Amino acid sequence: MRAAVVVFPGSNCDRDVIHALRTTVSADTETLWYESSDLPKNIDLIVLPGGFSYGDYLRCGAMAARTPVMKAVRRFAEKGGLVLGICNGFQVLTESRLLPGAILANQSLTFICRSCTVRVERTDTPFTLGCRENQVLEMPIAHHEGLYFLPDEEISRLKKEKRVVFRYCGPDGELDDSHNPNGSLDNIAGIVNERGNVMGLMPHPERASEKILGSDDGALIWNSLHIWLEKGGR
Amino acid sequence: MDCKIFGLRKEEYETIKKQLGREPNEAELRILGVMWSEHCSYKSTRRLLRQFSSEGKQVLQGPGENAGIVDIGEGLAVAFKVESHNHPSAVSPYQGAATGVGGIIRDILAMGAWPVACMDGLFFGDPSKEKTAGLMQGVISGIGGYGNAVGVPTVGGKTVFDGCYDGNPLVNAFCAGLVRHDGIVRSNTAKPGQITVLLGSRTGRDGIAGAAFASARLEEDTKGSRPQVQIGDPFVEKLLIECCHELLSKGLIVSMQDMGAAGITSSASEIAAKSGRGVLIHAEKVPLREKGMNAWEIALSESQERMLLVIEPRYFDTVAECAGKWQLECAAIGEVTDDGRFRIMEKGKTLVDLPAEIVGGGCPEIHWPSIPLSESLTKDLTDTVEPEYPDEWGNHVLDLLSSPNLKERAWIYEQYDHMVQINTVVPPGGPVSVLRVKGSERLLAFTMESDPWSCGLDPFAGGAETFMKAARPLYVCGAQVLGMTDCLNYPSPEDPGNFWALEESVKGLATAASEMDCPVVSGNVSLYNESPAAKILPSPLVGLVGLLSRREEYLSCGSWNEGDKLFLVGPIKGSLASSLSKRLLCGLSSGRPFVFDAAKERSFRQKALETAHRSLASSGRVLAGGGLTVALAKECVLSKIGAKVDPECFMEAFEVFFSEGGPRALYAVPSGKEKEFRELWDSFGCAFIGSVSGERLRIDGFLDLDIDDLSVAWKG
Amino acid sequence: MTYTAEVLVYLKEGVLDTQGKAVKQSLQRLGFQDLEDVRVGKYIQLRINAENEEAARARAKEMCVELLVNELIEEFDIKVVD
Amino acid sequence: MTYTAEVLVYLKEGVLDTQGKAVKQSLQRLGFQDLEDVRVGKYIQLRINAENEEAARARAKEMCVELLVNELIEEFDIKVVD
Ligand SMILES: Nc1ncnc2c1ncn2[C@@H]1O[C@H](COP(=O)(O)OP(=O)(O)O)[C@@H](O)[C@H]1O
Ligand SMILES: [Mg+2]
Repeated sequence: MRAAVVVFPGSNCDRDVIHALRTTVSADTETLWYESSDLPKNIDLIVLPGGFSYGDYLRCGAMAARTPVMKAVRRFAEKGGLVLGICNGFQVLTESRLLPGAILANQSLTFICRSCTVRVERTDTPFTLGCRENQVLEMPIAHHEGLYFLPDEEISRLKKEKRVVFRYCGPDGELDDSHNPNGSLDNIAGIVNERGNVMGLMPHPERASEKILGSDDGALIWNSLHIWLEKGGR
Repeated sequence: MDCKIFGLRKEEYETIKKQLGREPNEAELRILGVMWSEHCSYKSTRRLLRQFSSEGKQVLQGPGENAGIVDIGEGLAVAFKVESHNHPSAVSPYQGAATGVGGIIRDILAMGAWPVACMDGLFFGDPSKEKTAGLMQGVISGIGGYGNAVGVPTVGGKTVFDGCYDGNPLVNAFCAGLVRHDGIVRSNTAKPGQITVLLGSRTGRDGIAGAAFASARLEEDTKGSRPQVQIGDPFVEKLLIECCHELLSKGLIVSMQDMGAAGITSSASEIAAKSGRGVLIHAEKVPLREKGMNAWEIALSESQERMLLVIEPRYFDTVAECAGKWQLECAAIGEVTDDGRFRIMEKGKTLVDLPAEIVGGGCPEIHWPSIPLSESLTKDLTDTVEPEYPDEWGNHVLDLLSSPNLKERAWIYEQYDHMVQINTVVPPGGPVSVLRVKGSERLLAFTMESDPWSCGLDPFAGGAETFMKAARPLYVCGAQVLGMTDCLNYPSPEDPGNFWALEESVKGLATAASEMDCPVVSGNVSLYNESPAAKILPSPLVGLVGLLSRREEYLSCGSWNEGDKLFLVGPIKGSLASSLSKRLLCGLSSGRPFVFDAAKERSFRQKALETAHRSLASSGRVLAGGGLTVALAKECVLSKIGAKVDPECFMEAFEVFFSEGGPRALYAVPSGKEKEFRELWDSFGCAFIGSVSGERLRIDGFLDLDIDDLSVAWKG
Repeated sequence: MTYTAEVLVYLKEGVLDTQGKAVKQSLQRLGFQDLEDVRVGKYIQLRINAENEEAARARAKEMCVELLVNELIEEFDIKVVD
Repeated sequence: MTYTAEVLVYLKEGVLDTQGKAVKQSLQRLGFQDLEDVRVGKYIQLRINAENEEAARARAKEMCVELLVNELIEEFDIKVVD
């Protein structure tokens, strides 16, 4: 697998994602500077990492979404390339309209950093094909803005099209308010675009990719991508 | 000349005149007023700080630089330090705390290290007061707001509540960074011909005379204190870290300094003095944010997110290009000279011309009178007031667990990103926080502790116990203690009783640290923590860095298994004097705190390390606040299993179960390891107290509590 | 000439204003019982070089659409002064 | 009667506007070269039950001083409409 991890000013999980990609699936990984409008050749995956691009000023992800690299990312996605936005990366994806919706401040209005459990809602995406249906994964969250929002009509469409890939849940997969850390609509933790090649995810798989960090469930996502690409992207 | 308005004492002013051989001009006076303030000059405490030993073969850098550095093997080292940001946080909780974090991170950066972990020591007043609640929220979100954005995990800390901090909150920020031995940057390497470069944000009027502000009592009306408020920009700090490391990796930096208190003045004069050189600053070359700033304002501005670099002139363009890439301001503002002077010129006119070494080091020490607080103290120490023991132990334990000083801190550390950089192996929540070092088997362990109540009763014993409180959990988890940093938080040294407590507690700290072979490599002093309403207890805070050579050496806590045998090692009793239990029951501390016994502590260290390294226990926890019962309760809750404890062997049960201090720990030992464990500890004191089983914590004849109730009391 | 455009950005009706709600509760706890509702938004001041007021307004609007406002959740008003 | 008080909160002159600085750079990169300066503040809408406009304004001011504004670094303006 050849992966590129975008670095915006203020990104702070770029090195973590690179470490996870290299150690779990030996991906050939490089960084991609936010000002470049061209992509390296033969890239399979682009990751928009977590952090505080542009200090999270104005709206999270807003300024990063309007940088030159995002034009290239859009073209890449339109051609079917795999794009994963984690945390701030998810916010960048919604701000750049590669994914629907907006991400608002947590209901608690505080930053929340802790381990969470999420349920896999779909296993037919490149990001989850190594998971079992309804499998519960343990991955940490760390954000101040993580409440996924869409107007009513659109949320029902999103659900109908089965675009929700991860939901916050209890340890046994229960979906209820008490296991929704940030007030996200419908416990949404991760979604894909129509075509299924662009995913936004609030929890951090790179923080749960090694046993020594408490969980290696996040490695399932890197492994899924690896398998998908090995199979020729189908 | 009224030198007071510049913060100088009469005799200091005379010294300046003598050293200069002339009258200083206004700009010079303002600069010396700040540089000779308590905060920058340590004039009241320099003598005391000499008691700290920084000896140790692991020490690569002792006190005197921006941070101390200890060797962790494999060519790697850890730079660490703690700083106070007490006064700014009192006035502007969010910004004060945030800029405290920013400042300590830049200190670590200045050593050439990559910041990998922060901790925060917080001291608040009565939490039921509306004012405290607001302040607390501001401080905690400030620390999180900065640390989270800048991408350095906050992996632990200490939170203390006591009425004495009403109006005088304390905010101490700790940072540690990793650096290769050959990447360490020092400030004594500048040579004539090299230039000084200002990197980072533009300079504004913020924080002018902040250091002087930190060296005075807080006045009732802080509304007028606007100039002291600095606004932090973690976004720029993140860019600054990236940019400095890019420059370091290309070998472009000779020396660097962060701009903390007293801004350009302190950073430039420090490089000059340490290198035995001089420095010349051209005020008009400093990129400004505001119009009409005069030279001394520029020289003393504490605008955040700036670094001063010393580089070879031929590299300037490369440095500027890198700065541009990271969207940072970059300007050559002066040069290193060989005249030993600190000079500021503006458009060719010399405004300041002082010997570099008197700027930072010229202030004469002050020896404040010191008088033992004999009266009140002996009264307290000999006071034998026995608390009224509760009939219902169970409720007392629940009260302890839910009291502000013991209650779980998740509501704080979950507001901090404690995982970014993916090194956090043991997150905050337990007595030690543990980080891995990527590419190595080694693990770093951190603790932060303070015990103002013991220090208030018997400052020497309290100082020693403060150190031990931080050290023992490291021993129990299996970590060697590599080094210490400290923040000495006290009220005004001008009161002889206060000064005596300061002296004694520093002696206690220094004694314990050196007896336990722990070098003190960095630290900070914050005096004058008093307001018209109250003065703080002596509140020294200790941060320790420990090392484990392999994952297998680590012994966790909260990891009981069904059938484990429980042992209390060490003296059966600690002291109730300043215990939380006594404070809760009597509303005060009184009596004699635990007396430091070096031989005993060393023996404890050796046995605790062996217990961990030989995996003789499934769980170990030092007895801290709340004593044995609270340790049992926390272990039950975390292990999600109960225990049956039989205190038959104990006389004076209350003291045994609630006293604090001393080399005492609770271990859970699997039955297969019992024999070895006993053999190791028997000579030290090792009492079998019960076993792990069921879903309740039961102490026969005293209490019987459901784990869920314990959990709700502690965490709810 | 330099014009000042004052932009008010606020959440659309129907988008949960968590911050406004929290501020309202805090104020009511402080004794402001006469407070019925709070909405929290942004106030952005733009200093724009333009030929005339109309041109400045047009540019401010472009800035809103391109960056300052997320029209899925927010609305805005522009006022130009000089 | 219910009045609406519109409160604008902005940073004092001389206080670093971290957010405004980042937004300005971003807009300029997007091609808005005619932009000279950006300041970002808060816009707070208060719906207050009061006898008259003056009373509403007075209450809004109290709320600003007690909670909404940090007078060390911020200033505010109140406009009351109904
Ligand atoms: N201000 C704080 N910031 C981050 N973590 C904190 C803070 N205060 C306490 N903690 C964490 O909470 C836990 C409890 O600390 P403490 O009260 O010292 O109890 P103990 O060390 O006995 O477990 C520790 O893990 C500590 O690191
Ligand atoms: Mg502790």
